[in-house]
Amino acid sequence: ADKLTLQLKWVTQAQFAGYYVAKDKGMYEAAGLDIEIKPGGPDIAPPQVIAGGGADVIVDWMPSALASREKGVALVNIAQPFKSSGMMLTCRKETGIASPADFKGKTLGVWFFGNEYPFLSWMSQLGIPTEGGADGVEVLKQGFNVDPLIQKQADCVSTMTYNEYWQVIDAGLSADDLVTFKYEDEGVATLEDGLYVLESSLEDPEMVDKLARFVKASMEGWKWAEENPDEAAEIVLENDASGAQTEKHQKRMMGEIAKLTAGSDGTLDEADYQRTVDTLMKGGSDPVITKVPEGAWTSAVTDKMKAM
Amino acid sequence: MNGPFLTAILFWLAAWAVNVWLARLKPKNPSVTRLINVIIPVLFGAALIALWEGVTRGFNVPSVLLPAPSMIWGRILSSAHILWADFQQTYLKAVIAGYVMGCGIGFITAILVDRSPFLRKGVIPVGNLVAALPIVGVAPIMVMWFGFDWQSKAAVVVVMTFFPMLVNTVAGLAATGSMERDLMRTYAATRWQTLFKLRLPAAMPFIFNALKINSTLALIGAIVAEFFGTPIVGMGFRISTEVGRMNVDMVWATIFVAALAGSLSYGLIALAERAVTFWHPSYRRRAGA
Amino acid sequence: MTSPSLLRDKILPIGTVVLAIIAIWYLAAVYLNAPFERDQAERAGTEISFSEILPRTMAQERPVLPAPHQVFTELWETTVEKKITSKRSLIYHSWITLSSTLLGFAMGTVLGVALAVGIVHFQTLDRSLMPWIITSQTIPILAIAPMIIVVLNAVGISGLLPKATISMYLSFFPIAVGMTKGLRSPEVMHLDLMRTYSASASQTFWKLRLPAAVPFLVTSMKVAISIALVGAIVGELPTGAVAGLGARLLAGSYYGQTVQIWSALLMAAALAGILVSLVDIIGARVNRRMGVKPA
Amino acid sequence: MPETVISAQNLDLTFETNDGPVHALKDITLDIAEGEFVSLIGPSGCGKTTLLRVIADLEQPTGGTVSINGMTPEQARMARAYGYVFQQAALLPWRTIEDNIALPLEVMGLDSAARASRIKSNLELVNLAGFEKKFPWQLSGGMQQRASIARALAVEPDMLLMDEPFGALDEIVRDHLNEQLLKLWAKTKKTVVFVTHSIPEAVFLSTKIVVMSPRPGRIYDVIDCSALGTERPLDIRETPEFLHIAHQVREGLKAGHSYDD
Amino acid sequence: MPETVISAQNLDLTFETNDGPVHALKDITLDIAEGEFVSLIGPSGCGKTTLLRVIADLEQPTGGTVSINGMTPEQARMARAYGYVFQQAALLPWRTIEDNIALPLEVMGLDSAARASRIKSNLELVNLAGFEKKFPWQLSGGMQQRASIARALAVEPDMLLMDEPFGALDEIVRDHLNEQLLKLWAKTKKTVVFVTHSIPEAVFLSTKIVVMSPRPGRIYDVIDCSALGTERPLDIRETPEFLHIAHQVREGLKAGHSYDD
Ligand SMILES: Nc1ncnc2c1ncn2[C@@H]1O[C@H](COP(=O)(O)OP(=O)(O)OP(=O)(O)O)[C@@H](O)[C@H]1O
Ligand SMILES: Nc1ncnc2c1ncn2[C@@H]1O[C@H](COP(=O)(O)OP(=O)(O)OP(=O)(O)O)[C@@H](O)[C@H]1O
Ligand SMILES: Cc1ncc(C[n+]2csc(CCO)c2C)c(N)n1
Ligand SMILES: [Mg+2]
Ligand SMILES: [Mg+2]
Repeated sequence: ADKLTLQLKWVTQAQFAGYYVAKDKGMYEAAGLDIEIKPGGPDIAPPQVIAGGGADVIVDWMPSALASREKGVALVNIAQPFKSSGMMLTCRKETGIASPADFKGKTLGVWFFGNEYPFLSWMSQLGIPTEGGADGVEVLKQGFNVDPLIQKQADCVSTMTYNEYWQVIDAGLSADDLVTFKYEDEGVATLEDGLYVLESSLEDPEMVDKLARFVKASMEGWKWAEENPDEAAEIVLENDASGAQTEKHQKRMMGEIAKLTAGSDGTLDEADYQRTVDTLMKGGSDPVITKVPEGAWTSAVTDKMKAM
Repeated sequence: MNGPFLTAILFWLAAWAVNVWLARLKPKNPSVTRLINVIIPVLFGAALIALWEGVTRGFNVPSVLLPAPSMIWGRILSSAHILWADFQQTYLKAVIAGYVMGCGIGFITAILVDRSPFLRKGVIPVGNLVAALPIVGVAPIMVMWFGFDWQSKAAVVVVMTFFPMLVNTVAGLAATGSMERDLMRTYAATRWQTLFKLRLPAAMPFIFNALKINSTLALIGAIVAEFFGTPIVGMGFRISTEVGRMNVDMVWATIFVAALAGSLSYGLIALAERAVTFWHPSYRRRAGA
Repeated sequence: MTSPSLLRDKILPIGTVVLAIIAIWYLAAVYLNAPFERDQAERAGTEISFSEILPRTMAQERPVLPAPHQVFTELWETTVEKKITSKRSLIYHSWITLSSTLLGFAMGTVLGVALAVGIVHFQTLDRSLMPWIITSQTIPILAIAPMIIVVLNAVGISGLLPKATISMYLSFFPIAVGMTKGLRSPEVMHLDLMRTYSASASQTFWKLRLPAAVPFLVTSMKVAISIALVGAIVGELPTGAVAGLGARLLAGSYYGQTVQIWSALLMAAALAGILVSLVDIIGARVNRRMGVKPA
Repeated sequence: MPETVISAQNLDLTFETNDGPVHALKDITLDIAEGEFVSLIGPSGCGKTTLLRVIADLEQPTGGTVSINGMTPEQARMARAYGYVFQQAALLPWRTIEDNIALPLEVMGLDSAARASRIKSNLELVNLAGFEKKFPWQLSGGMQQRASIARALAVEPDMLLMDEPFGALDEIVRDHLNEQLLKLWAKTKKTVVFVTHSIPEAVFLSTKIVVMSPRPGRIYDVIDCSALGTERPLDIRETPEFLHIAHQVREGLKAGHSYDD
Repeated sequence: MPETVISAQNLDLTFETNDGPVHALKDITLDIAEGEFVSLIGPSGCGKTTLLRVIADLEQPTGGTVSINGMTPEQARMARAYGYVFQQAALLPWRTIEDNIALPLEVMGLDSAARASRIKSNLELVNLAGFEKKFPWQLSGGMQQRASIARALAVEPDMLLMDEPFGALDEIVRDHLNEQLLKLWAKTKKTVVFVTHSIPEAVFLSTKIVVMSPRPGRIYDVIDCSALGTERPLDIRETPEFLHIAHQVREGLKAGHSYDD
């Protein structure tokens, strides 16, 4: 079997169910592949791992991937299992925030480590400075969880529809106590979990073939997971070496993830790509990417996949 | 073969040879000795940096993995204001406050505990536990308790530096010779008098050990703690953010600042140590030795 | 002269301190968890009395500070009631962390002692290396840990060793500093004595410097082993945080599971306690063998 | 009749060591009256230091009792009843010579002017003027010993316990200090317990010489020297009375010794 | 004519201290022939120890030269030409008495059987048999000093440098060890340099006595004792020759002293 290493963006959870399912249900095996899945973590920058030769394929968000590309890591999107964005800003209602215009003077929790680009783009489109002050917003680097909101240290925190939002709910706040702003709804959505490889690997037709089989099998995994969310969550739990994930949470997460992967056969929609690039370029004085990326995505792999 | 790399290796070998030669010199003039003492580590460092530059250039190491020193230096110059703000946040606030409190609490605990064998037997083992509370677990809790700003980082530093000070002070207080202790007994000296006039001075080499270890530990602690939530300034914040942004040169620029600050504070403590424990045999080398 | 007694020298004092801590812990738990209950009540529009708050603060699902019994229950469930091969067993995770701690500590001790020996014996090393050893410690390891892991991975080293390397990186320093001091601590008179024998450097080392350094070494090792544990846990984050106490802490933190965080924390602390005590016991043995006059 | 200040009754002391007990003192009964100058003499290792340490409450006897001015040794120690000169100099390495002498004075709470004058006079007494600012390791062995004597004298105690204070000194300095000590004793009526190896020194200084014999340390003989009077110029050492007592002491020492030659 | 083994020419040594230089040795010129027994005597702090240390390559003179058997002190030290007894016992606290004596033998690479026999015979010589397994702090001051003498003798060097080795010993033991040392010296024709404060001891043991005077330490007088012959029973100390030499030494000492009484 052909070996490939996949570096995930984050710890083992239903966000990556498709890959675990494909591995567990023998889809990779059937495609003649031997896939090693490396979980990520708070300190793992997938572009760095791939640049160092630690992985063949990585899961990353497009803003981070494009930014890395500008920094000299020639990442190319070969497939896009996530059709829509799950990112949002969740605020306590009692802070009086009802629309993005109310952000001024508030404290917002944001993820960094390459995940801050969508937020920064959004703020610069709104024309709100992020350096604090009465007219700006106070930004906190939020840790791994939603505690800042619960402890009232922040007025809003970043959440994913499939994960952190439910942690807020589990913490005892009800949906009525909260106001959410989905990036998708605000028109600033950027593409999330895509599959990226280094440009150089695309020069080798054999590698492209391998990747095509990989994407095909992965998408089969995703579709299976969409149809069997509970079983998929079980598979994720089995693969979680930390033993810390709970069944309830993963099943719920799988349900939400299925909404994001719905409608994707792995191919990247050029319009989505364009919207992401535009959003990122609109970053005002300090845009995430400074020039229109060239060759940052390819349909070679998905084309080959469909030809199989 | 590999030009830059070979040049670097040659430079490194030459520098090493010069260093060996310099170290053998025994100049009569003390100021020459002092000069040599500065030159040697500098030369060693220069050699190291040359090797680094040679390797990164010679083997085309991607800059997202390891940028060349020249590139890092460029970044230091162009981002000095950011580095300064980060330094203020992390070092001047969190590290110093945490270090002073952590060492202070460790020291005072050692003194208090020293008064009662019962407490000593009880507190020391429990102190061990506190020491090993992993920063990964403590940092988020501290953020929860003390907020996002530097106070929570200082708290993490307190937890990290407390134990080395406790252990070393306790060991140092036990290091007094029995004859000297008898001497104080013959004076019917009070506990405090014996402590201040005999046992603490005798414990100083150990206490300075802890101060030295803690000076670097505190910096690491504060930086790591910033991975778990901070306002958007600080050395740890910079490092984690810029790694994610693939600005590895900025990461190394921050590391450079950390190393500089750490080395300077270590050097200061070492100077103080020399001044306070001048009597210790380790400083009482004979000229010929 | 009284003979040592387990009850008087260990159980009673430690027990007293632990009880005191638990008492403070309960008070803190009530204090820190109460605001959330009041908040809940306020949102629900009801009044809540202190006697109602009290029991609730000790049974929250995501307390700011879990009550001791919550943590101990969790500890019990994840150690005794789980098979040790289970991924939900804290013993399993402790073992993973312990193995890289021990390996890292061993490597760190060897490296630290080796450096100290070099520094004490070779002037070139003393003057050129020491400043850079110090510098190395001021490099925030967590920052470059991912790069270390990536590089080690690239040359085919994975598994225990990368984590142990990080643990070594942190733990060699106290050993190097303490050992350097210790190796330099022999009385001038004793060094002179060895000189009159024209003892070789290695003889002076084994017969004088090393024994004189033992109190420093033992103290440093106590500090180093607890730092090694911290290092191993820190090292688990960039290695993918798949298993081990660090992974538990991270996952606990990620999901806001304070009870899980605290039980992993306590487990780590217990582990450290055991390790430090081991070093202590060995140190006391050595001391007795070396005929140190009891205080 | 002067009062008894030190009274030891049936003292016994056994050290426990890694390879069995060492019986250091056996059945020591000794009374020392106020203003007496008592020398302890005996073979090396016979228990002189140990006896002195028991009196000073630095060692607990395993049997028997000691009382000092009717107090326990501990009470006497707490009342700072004595000054002690150790067999080794026991100077603190981080203090200069003057600061070492200041140490007990600081403990007693003397103000700095009082300290300075006592330091000065006692340093002069032991002929160390000019070495105030030196550290102990910069002094020769004999100078260190003199510094430690100055330190004990500076306390101006009623009772002096001295463990071979003049062992490392040359004859001239020793004679000088012997005279000074005698003068001080005559003037202040201190009670002195003095360990020495020198028979002439013991005879010259003492009102009473206690000869000990070793393992286990017992009192072999107590020799009265009051016959020599209280005025003792150095040349008293050539008088027949002196030589007679010295001979007596020597015989006692020999008898207690394990060498037969 | 025996060869010169130790030759010091115009030795000068100044210590730098925190409050100015201390001139410890000044213009010392001294030759010691093979098989000689030379005693250094002089007031406390006059530089005896320093001179011995210079010979032993433990201190570097700031002026002048020393040669030992035609070698530099360093070469002599490296060749293990001498055994040294320090003024303090300098026993390693973590080694038992026998292991302390074994230390130089281990360094020299002797096998354990050879070590055991030397330890045994030398412990017996200093009358410490039975204390093999004790640690230094379990010994009295005099016993520690004897252990350190046994350690130096166990090396069986051609040259012995001894710094007040018998200072803490009682007269009987001291006499005994004096005799033993003299016997050893006569038998093995060692060269001995011996620091002492006791005039009779110096006269009894030496072929030559060097009287030093203090600050800066100079040689005041060199007194030849060969008149006493090589056979010296203890009672030689009552002979007029002996008393005459002793008187000469005492006068020299007094002259060099700063006390006038
Ligand atoms: N702390 C101790 N532990 C065990 N044995 C000890 C201890 N202190 C002294 N001894 C033993 O007690 C005996 C008496 O010792 P002490 O020091 O009183 O002798 P001393 O008469 O002062 O001899 P010296 O004239 O040599 O100083 C010795 O045999 C010694 O070995
Ligand atoms: N390391 C040192 N630093 C500074 N001064 C020193 C040092 N060692 C000795 N001295 C000084 O040198 C002088 C000679 O000291 P030395 O030890 O040789 O005397 P000594 O003749 O052996 O005296 P003693 O009979 O008291 O042992 C003394 O005045 C002493 O203060
Ligand atoms: C330090 C830190 N950095 C980034 C993220 C964000 N993040 C990485 S993967 C992912 C998907 C959803 O779980 C999210 C939100 C975080 N949580 N903590
Ligand atoms: Mg004694
Ligand atoms: Mg001397």
